[in-house]
Amino acid sequence: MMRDTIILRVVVKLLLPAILIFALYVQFHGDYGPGGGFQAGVAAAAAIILYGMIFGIPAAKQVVPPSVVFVMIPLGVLIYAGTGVAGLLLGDNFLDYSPLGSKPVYGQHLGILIVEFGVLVTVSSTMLAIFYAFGGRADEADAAEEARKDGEGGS
Amino acid sequence: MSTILADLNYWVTVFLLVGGLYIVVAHGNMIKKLVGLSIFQTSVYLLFISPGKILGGTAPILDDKYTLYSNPLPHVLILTAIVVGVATIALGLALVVRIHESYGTIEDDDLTDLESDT
Amino acid sequence: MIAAHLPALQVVVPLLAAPLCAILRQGTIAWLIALVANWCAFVISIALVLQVRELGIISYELGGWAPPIGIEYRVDLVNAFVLMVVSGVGAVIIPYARKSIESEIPRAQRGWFYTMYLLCLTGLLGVTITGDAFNIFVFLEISSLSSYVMIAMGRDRRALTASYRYLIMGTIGATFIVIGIGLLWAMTGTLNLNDLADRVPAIEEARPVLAALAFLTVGISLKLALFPLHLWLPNAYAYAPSAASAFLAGTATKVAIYLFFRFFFTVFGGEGFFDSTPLPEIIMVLSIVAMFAPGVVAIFQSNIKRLFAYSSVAQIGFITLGISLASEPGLTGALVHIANHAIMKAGLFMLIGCIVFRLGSMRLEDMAGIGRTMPFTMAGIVVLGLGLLGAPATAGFISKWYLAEAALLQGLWWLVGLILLGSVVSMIYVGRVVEIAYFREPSEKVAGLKEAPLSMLIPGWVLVIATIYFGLDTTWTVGIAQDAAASLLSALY
Amino acid sequence: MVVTVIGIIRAHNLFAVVMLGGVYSFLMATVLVILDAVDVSMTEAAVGAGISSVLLLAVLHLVRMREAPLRHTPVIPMIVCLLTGGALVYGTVDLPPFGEAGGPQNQHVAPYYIENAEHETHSPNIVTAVLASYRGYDTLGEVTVIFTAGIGVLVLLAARRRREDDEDEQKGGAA
Repeated sequence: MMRDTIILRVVVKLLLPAILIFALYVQFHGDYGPGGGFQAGVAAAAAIILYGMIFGIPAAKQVVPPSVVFVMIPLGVLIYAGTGVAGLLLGDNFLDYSPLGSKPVYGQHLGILIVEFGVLVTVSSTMLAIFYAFGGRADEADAAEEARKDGEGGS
Repeated sequence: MSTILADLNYWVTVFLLVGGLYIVVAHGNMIKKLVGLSIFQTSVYLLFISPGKILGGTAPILDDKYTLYSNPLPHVLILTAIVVGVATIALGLALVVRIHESYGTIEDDDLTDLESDT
Repeated sequence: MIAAHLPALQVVVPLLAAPLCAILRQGTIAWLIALVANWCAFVISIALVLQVRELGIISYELGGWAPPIGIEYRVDLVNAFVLMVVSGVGAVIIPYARKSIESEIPRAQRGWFYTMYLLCLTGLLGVTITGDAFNIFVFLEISSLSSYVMIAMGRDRRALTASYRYLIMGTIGATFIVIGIGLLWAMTGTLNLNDLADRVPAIEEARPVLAALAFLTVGISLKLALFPLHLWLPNAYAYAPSAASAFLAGTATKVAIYLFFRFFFTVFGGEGFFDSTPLPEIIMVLSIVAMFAPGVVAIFQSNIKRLFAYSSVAQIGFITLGISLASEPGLTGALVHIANHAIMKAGLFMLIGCIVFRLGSMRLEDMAGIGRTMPFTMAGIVVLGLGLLGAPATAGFISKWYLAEAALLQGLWWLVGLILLGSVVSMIYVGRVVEIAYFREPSEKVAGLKEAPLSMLIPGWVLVIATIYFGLDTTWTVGIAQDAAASLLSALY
Repeated sequence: MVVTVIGIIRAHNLFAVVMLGGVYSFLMATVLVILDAVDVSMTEAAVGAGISSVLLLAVLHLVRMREAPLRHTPVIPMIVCLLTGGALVYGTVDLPPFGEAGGPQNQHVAPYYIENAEHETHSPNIVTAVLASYRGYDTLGEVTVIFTAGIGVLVLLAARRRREDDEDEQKGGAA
């Protein structure tokens, strides 16, 4: 894509950590300010997607390999549902976080944090997976296009 | 003031909804249909959020400075709805890509012709 | 202890199994997980029916928050019955799915198919069991999105367009449902169905409530493919993989019909509100048209899966007809037909899948003489076809009997005639299949066919036998449905 | 927003449609802030203007840029849309007045959340508290929806083009 623009590359390198930190902030500050797992997941994925757009999808796939992404998508759901089952095993209803802490309030707070983390995992990895899938298709189409053009030029 | 604002809100909602729906049912291009679909869904967000607003209230994040808060419930519902919406759009776009690959067109009318031929 | 948590486990077991399938991805393991999860769900649903019969309505507070603050699962006889039908049909299809999927879906994707299957099951069970209006929407979307994917996995490229059109229609339907829920919420401040049932009667004349009813009706009609909103259905069923066709035909529309029951009779149920609107008449007219128009279209289909897909639209007409009568035998008939039609249609699509598995074609003409080379498969299709047209000693007879009784009770003689006539239409298209399969000379290709593999044939025949069994012994269908219908009419929830 | 939607209806260039869609989402996010829905607004900006636009652009890259003109005059769609709009107008004019705390939608459960969220869950952001705890089950469903869509896209797009070959064989047989 835009692999030759130096300014973009430098700016993106500077921006990346900032976006990731912002994602973490949104994630863990979610119970005080606006935000939460979903928004943080989107932000974190956006960082990698930006990286992929500038440096190419293969480079992004080296940072976060697709095999990891494939596992992360279901893992987030498992974390969420697992928290629910934990409450169930500890003697309360499904998704009741109260028994997770020494006092119900702490349990609730802890539960919310874990659950939001599950959301983060699934959302960010899904966004990446979708990006890889669409981006991979685009690259393939480009390659096919170029091959066709080369063929025409040669004849 | 409040009645004008209220009516405006509902009128805009209705217009967006009808406009979005019109794009979905009347247009043949599959990508445009999806854009219309997302407008149609977004209008519903307004329909939920508007009744929850309390004039003079503030965002539902507790703070000692405020006593009046807007209704948090619709916000939660709409957060979920937005996510569901984007999931649907993503899936729809993936289908569009595949349809484009195997038929070479994404116009509804062309597709109908192609299918009746086979 | 487990007994108390059954309502949650009903949905959570398949929900947990789905990501497990996705992580492991290997086809056979995923299939095993799906098998275990689905059978667990079936056992749980039977336990729930027994529990409800013994103790009455069960309420389960998710997260330990009392409704209407939190989300509640609320099981009465009506949804326990539907849960049993849905998970039961699934439990029969899963053993069948293995061979069928192996022939239709590339190796790398089989694990994902079972993931989608489990998600669809989760969604359908979740819609049925929940007592919260917005939760219905969320789980409806889980089931819809996963069924779009399952349909798109079909081999034919038309599966893609079918899936896309279903996606557009389905999303419009879901959005209409959300609008309806939003209007109800704006008028009452609650999303809990039971709470709504308390509050709606007091304001049932208000215009937003009437508009909500209209939006919900249209939205749900889209989902259950009530004529004339059925256009997405025939292609979607025809081009999906066989196992997915069988599952969706047996369950997806049935759950949407359950929503009709829930909203019409529970939420808007107070003191005959449903009767005071023009809705019953509208639904009755549409149902009658639905019984005939798609049936006639079915007669002229050259693709056997499309033929029976149109027949589904016609059969849905019979079910909604029962709803529009709004009497105890009418609702009983509708509920029983939900179960019977689920069994018969799932069975039909499974056995048709057997033919497609061997023959590789869905064209009726290619099937000339197939009754001689695949006798068991075709015999099963014939029995199920007889059930579809309501022949005595099959399950289909029982449901139509109750529908006719309901019509008689209200003095609607002409309606009884129409119900009979509707069966004649079914007889024509089933007859056409029989004629082609038995009374034509087999082509070379057909003559060389073997009978379908046992792992596909036996599950199909389980449903064939169930069709006959429920035509003779009705304790588990009519017995439950009658009580359920009574509780719906008295708006107990 | 009204103007952008009219623009989208009229534009035949899909690139313009997508861009207008992005503008629309940002406007929507602004309106949502005015309506006090900060969480929702943040999500709408990220999702509507961000993800959707990127996805749409990626797809546009793969397919044709222009929309073919309509072949029929869209009479039936018009009627359908007007009916829907009519029903909605009919339904919304009698809704409880805008902006008042006393409307039925703001009574009942909403005050409970506002009063109890903090001491029951330690989370001053009530939206988070309701989302993750009181209505946590909806959010579990939401995560499952994302999961479904993610796997769905993978299923559809990860299958390379190899399937087209056997589809060509099928065309004759399975009409």
